[in-house]
Amino acid sequence: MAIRSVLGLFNNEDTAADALDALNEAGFDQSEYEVLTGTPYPEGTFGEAEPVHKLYRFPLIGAACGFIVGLLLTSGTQLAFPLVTGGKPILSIPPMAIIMYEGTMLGAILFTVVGIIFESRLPRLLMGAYNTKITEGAIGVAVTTDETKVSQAEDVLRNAGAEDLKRGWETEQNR
Amino acid sequence: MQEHIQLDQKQINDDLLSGVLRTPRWWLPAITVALLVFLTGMGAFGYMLNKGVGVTGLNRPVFWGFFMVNFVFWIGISHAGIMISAILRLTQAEWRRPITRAAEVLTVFSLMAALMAAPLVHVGRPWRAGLWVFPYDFARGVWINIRSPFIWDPSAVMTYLTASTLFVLIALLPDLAVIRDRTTGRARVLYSILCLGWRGTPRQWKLQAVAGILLSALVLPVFVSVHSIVSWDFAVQIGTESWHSTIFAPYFIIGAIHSGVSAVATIMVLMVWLWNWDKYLRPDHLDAIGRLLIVVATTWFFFFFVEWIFALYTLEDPEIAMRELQVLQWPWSGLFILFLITAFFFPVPLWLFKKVRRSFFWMFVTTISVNVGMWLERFLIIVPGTMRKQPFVFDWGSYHPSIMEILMVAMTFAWVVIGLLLFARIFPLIPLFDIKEGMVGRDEIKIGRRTVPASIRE
Amino acid sequence: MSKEKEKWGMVIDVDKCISCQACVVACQSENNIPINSEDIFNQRRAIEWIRVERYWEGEFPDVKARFIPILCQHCGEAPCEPVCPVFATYHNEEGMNVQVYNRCIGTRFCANNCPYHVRYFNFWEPEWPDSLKNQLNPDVTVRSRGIMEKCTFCIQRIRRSKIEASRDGREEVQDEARSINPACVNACPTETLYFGNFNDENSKVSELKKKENGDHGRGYKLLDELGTEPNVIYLKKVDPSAKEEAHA
Amino acid sequence: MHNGESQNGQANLATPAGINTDLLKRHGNTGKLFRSVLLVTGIMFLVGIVGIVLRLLEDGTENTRVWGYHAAAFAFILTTAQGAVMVAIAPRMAKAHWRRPISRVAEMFAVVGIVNLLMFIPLLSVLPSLEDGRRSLWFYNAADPILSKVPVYTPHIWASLSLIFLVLSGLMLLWVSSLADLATIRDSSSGRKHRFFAWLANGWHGTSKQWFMKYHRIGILGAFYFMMLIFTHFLIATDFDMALIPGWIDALFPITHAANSLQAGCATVIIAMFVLRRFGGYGDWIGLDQFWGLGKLMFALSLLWFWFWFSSFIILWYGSRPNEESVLNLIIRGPYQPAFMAAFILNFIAPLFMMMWNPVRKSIWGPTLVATGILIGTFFDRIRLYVSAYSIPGIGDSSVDKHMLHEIPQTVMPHFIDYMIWVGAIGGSVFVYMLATRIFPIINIWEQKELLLYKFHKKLHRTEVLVLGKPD
Repeated sequence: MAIRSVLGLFNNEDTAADALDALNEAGFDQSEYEVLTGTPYPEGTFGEAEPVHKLYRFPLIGAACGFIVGLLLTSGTQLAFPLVTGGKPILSIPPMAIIMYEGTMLGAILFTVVGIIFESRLPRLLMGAYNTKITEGAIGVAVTTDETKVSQAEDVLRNAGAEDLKRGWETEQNR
Repeated sequence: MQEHIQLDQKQINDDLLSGVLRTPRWWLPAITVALLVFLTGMGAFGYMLNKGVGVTGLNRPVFWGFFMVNFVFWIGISHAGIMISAILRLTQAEWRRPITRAAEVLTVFSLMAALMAAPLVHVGRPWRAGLWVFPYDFARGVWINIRSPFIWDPSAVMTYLTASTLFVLIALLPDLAVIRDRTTGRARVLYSILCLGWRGTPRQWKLQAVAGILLSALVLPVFVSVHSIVSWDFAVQIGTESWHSTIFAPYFIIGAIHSGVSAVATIMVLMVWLWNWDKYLRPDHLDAIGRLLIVVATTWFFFFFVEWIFALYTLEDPEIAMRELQVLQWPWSGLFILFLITAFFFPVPLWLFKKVRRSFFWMFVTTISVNVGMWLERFLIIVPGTMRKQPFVFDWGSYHPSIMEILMVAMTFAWVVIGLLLFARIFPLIPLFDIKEGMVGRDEIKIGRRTVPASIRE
Repeated sequence: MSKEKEKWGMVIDVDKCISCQACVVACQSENNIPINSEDIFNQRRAIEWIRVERYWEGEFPDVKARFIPILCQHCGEAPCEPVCPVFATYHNEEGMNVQVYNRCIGTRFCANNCPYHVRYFNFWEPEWPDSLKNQLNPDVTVRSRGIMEKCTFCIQRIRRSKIEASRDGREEVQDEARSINPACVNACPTETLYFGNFNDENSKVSELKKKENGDHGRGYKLLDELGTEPNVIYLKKVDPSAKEEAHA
Repeated sequence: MHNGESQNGQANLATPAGINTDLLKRHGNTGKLFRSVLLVTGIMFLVGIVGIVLRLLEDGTENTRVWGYHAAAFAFILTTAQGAVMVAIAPRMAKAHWRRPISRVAEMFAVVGIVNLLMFIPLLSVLPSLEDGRRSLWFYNAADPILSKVPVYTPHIWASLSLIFLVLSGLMLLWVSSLADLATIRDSSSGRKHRFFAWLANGWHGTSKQWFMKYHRIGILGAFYFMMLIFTHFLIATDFDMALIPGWIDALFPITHAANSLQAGCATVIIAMFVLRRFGGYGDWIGLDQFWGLGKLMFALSLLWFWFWFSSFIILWYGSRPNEESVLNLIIRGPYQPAFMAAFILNFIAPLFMMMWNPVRKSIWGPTLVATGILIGTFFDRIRLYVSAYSIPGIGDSSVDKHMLHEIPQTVMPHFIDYMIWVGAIGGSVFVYMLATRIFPIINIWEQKELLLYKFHKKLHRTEVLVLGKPD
């Protein structure tokens, strides 16, 4: 079944919150609607579901990868070319520690950035219903649902006091 | 922070995107001048490629000169961004909001300038500088020597550059969406791609906040390691007088913060003067940064003092001769006095006055002065150290830079200016969403007749 | 560490040096060192792998000159080696500190970290007058600009002697013609310089080391307190009349 | 974020009067446990004093070797208890609200300084004068016409002065910051107690001028304490430790010594907090927030521990000059390697791998466990540094080469007198601290009342948020 989205625009936080309540009452699942804002609000301002993320796993995996790469690079290069310099041991641990440290941090940071993008569900190829007024302070309530329930959602939003209603296409993955 | 102006989001968009959506009148002439300086420096570099390092003023005892000074200087400046945005983010200081991005961008471009100053123009065979570490010079059958501080350096600097660039880009996403919504045509397509389809859902905002804290926490240790490693380029050496000191790492770090935070204050003043963002960057912010600078400068001075005490602690002739040269012999004595005045004794007593801290003009003058002083500090560490008066007096030598060297140093400054100007033309230099968040999270407590500013914590 | 067969080194009897500069000239011509013109010298970019330092003591007429030839000390724990990012300088199994010109990129880190100050940088492309171009030693690389160079103990001579020995099927390098000696050693008229293998107990340098080390010997190492373990030993009788202050 | 959530959960604690009643009741009462611990630590203190007297009678002050453990005990108290006061100062300057219940807990450690001052006296006579030819901050050189004019007891004089000023400024800070609380006790008591606290409160009536002066005095004394702490560590670390090891030139060491003190200070306060919560019944006051906030600080300082140590180590390792090698062989690789490894693991590795997990950071037991480890690590670290330095034979003998340590001395094992001294140092510190809690309320009453002004919950549309005021 095709997935459609519809966006209602609200001018203040309270009506937007009311709209969310109304959607909830109308039997929409929490995964079917979301608030779009131009600025971060404290969590739960609109009574929306608290987002759950697993971002903290990414830097750990990244750090482990970076550490291993650093270890292999530093010990590997020294063992592959056992050239003596300045009487330092072939496996000089203090310099290895420095480079392994940088490798660990680089791995952690790269994975974190990937994690942020992944957990933010970006990049989003199809914008769906959107309104440029959101970045000017309006609050959007977007409902992403089956084609059959779209008009019902529109009604709920309109009754809650939406200024402007817009429809957009969605892909299955964006639901 | 007493004064507070509550603005709506449209107003914030209009104000802060003024440099992006329109070209300011001074912008083109400014970037042209910077470009000319840059190209002249590139010309000098070309000449040096053709003739050899002989065109600089470097000579046998003084193997490291202006380029190395400049490298350390830019690495130092680059410490501002993370210092301001990460530490202040982790301590939830409200006044960080308008300056984080400018500081981070300064980090990125000054790191690039540092890379330009050290591996590129510094080495004897710059065409092989790329093979230094990256990619590994495997064609010759030999890997790199990881025991060299010059390998620790690139690993740290590249990590820092990657991290700070990504840090800037991640925090740019919501603001790019704002620009996308304000533009049309090809620009809109470009910004749509750049913002990755940002919509502003609670999930995206939450990750933005977590990302800020997590990345700050991850970048901070890198930031500490970078300048430590740069200082170890010098401190591991036993062949050069006055460098072999264990205090170098913290001493360089705190010096870097001193010069870097000053550079951020300079940029803040310039942002107000050039883009008229006086509603966002107010005397309060300068006041806060001025107070921070007093602490940083004093700590730096303490480390400077300890470094000196322990240089004399050994009571060994070569060290004392070097220090004597540094402070008592012309022209080093003059430079030394100038350094002390510009880096500490001129700005810091002035910052003690609230009027100075809240004045755009005076903050501009004092922070520029700090950076003049900190540049001289690096010069006075690096050059007299290599002049090494003893123990082999046959190798006494002096150093003065050639015009080519000066041009190439100017080139790195021009590069940072170009970078900042281009960035400000394409992206907003003040984070819009951070300002908006500050407006939402702002509250006040009335206690009797007094209003105390408060902020909302979740 | 297992004991290698060879550990080349030098003994320099400073008491015999008359500062005739023969070693310097011999080195320049053996090792294709560019001509140090007056201009280059004034730029402080002269290259001399071995130099004779001269210190004056006292004021005229009560004046004394003291000399000391200084060349790469081929340190056992050379400070210059670990700082090179590209392994352009390392310690080879014959106990020598070698410089690989091809790898060098010219960071000049090694030169800064050499306490003896015997590493030289090619600030310019080396040039010779036409009349001298044919005297370049074919056994030695002509270095280009932008790289470091320094004394090699005339490694080309050691290599040649070894090749000759293996060609003739000999175990040991025979050295009647002193062909293994560096150019400076052969040129020295006063026998100030001795070259040889410290790991060979019968070599002249080992004998001298044995004789001169200890409480009553004249042997010492330059900047011994830095712990660089040089392979060059200096011999000098302590002069009771020496004054504290000396100047170049 | 849940700043300042857990304490004051009970309704009766949300009013100034409620705070007064609860805390004054706790201040007035002593439990059986309290009295028995006081007795035990008092006996420990006596044992320590006997130990010092025995040591003086038996060995005198000529031989430094036997005094190593005493010096380590002194440095341990300097590092932990006297560093703990900084926990009251630094977060107060950063205007962090979570510090409020623990600022007094931390400030009170200033009284332990008195014990340490006592321990310092024998050390003064053990330390040889500058004439022994060692290197010194004070640049004494018998051969030099100018430098020979330096008084040979300069280190002794300056170190004592700075230690005395440190203790005095700590006590002043404690007194000034508790003036308002002393007045509260004065107002709620009668008789001799009333007179005593009236005398201590020094005419505090809470006028706005008094409050203004109080804030300023706290600020100035705090800054002064910090500077004195750094300065004292600087002098003790160089003259009483580094200078005794020939060839040890480490410009960072005095600062490392001070930074270790900040870390160990955090650990000390965390343990004190845990004890108050577990055995003192202050669970309503000292909550997760305090452990979390201080735990993060301690975590950062643990990373700093490594950074400072590594910054020194890499330079000495890389330079590998004979004098540097011999120092590394003495204090890191050689006889004190086990002590070093213990310090390294407990002060850096364990905090890193435990505190990097948020569930551990944000708990009561996590920071406490790590803090215990840090205190043990610091104990080994001070033993490594001081016992090794004092074990160098020939200190005081002008024939010793001041440029290099030629022979690495054997590990010095503690004598039973050393155990007595250690027992006395720790027992005495706890004893004095516990006595002080009888005078000063251990939870800062006025700071708690102040918090009521700046913190409240507010409804924001569909959620409830915490509003925190930050006065300028």
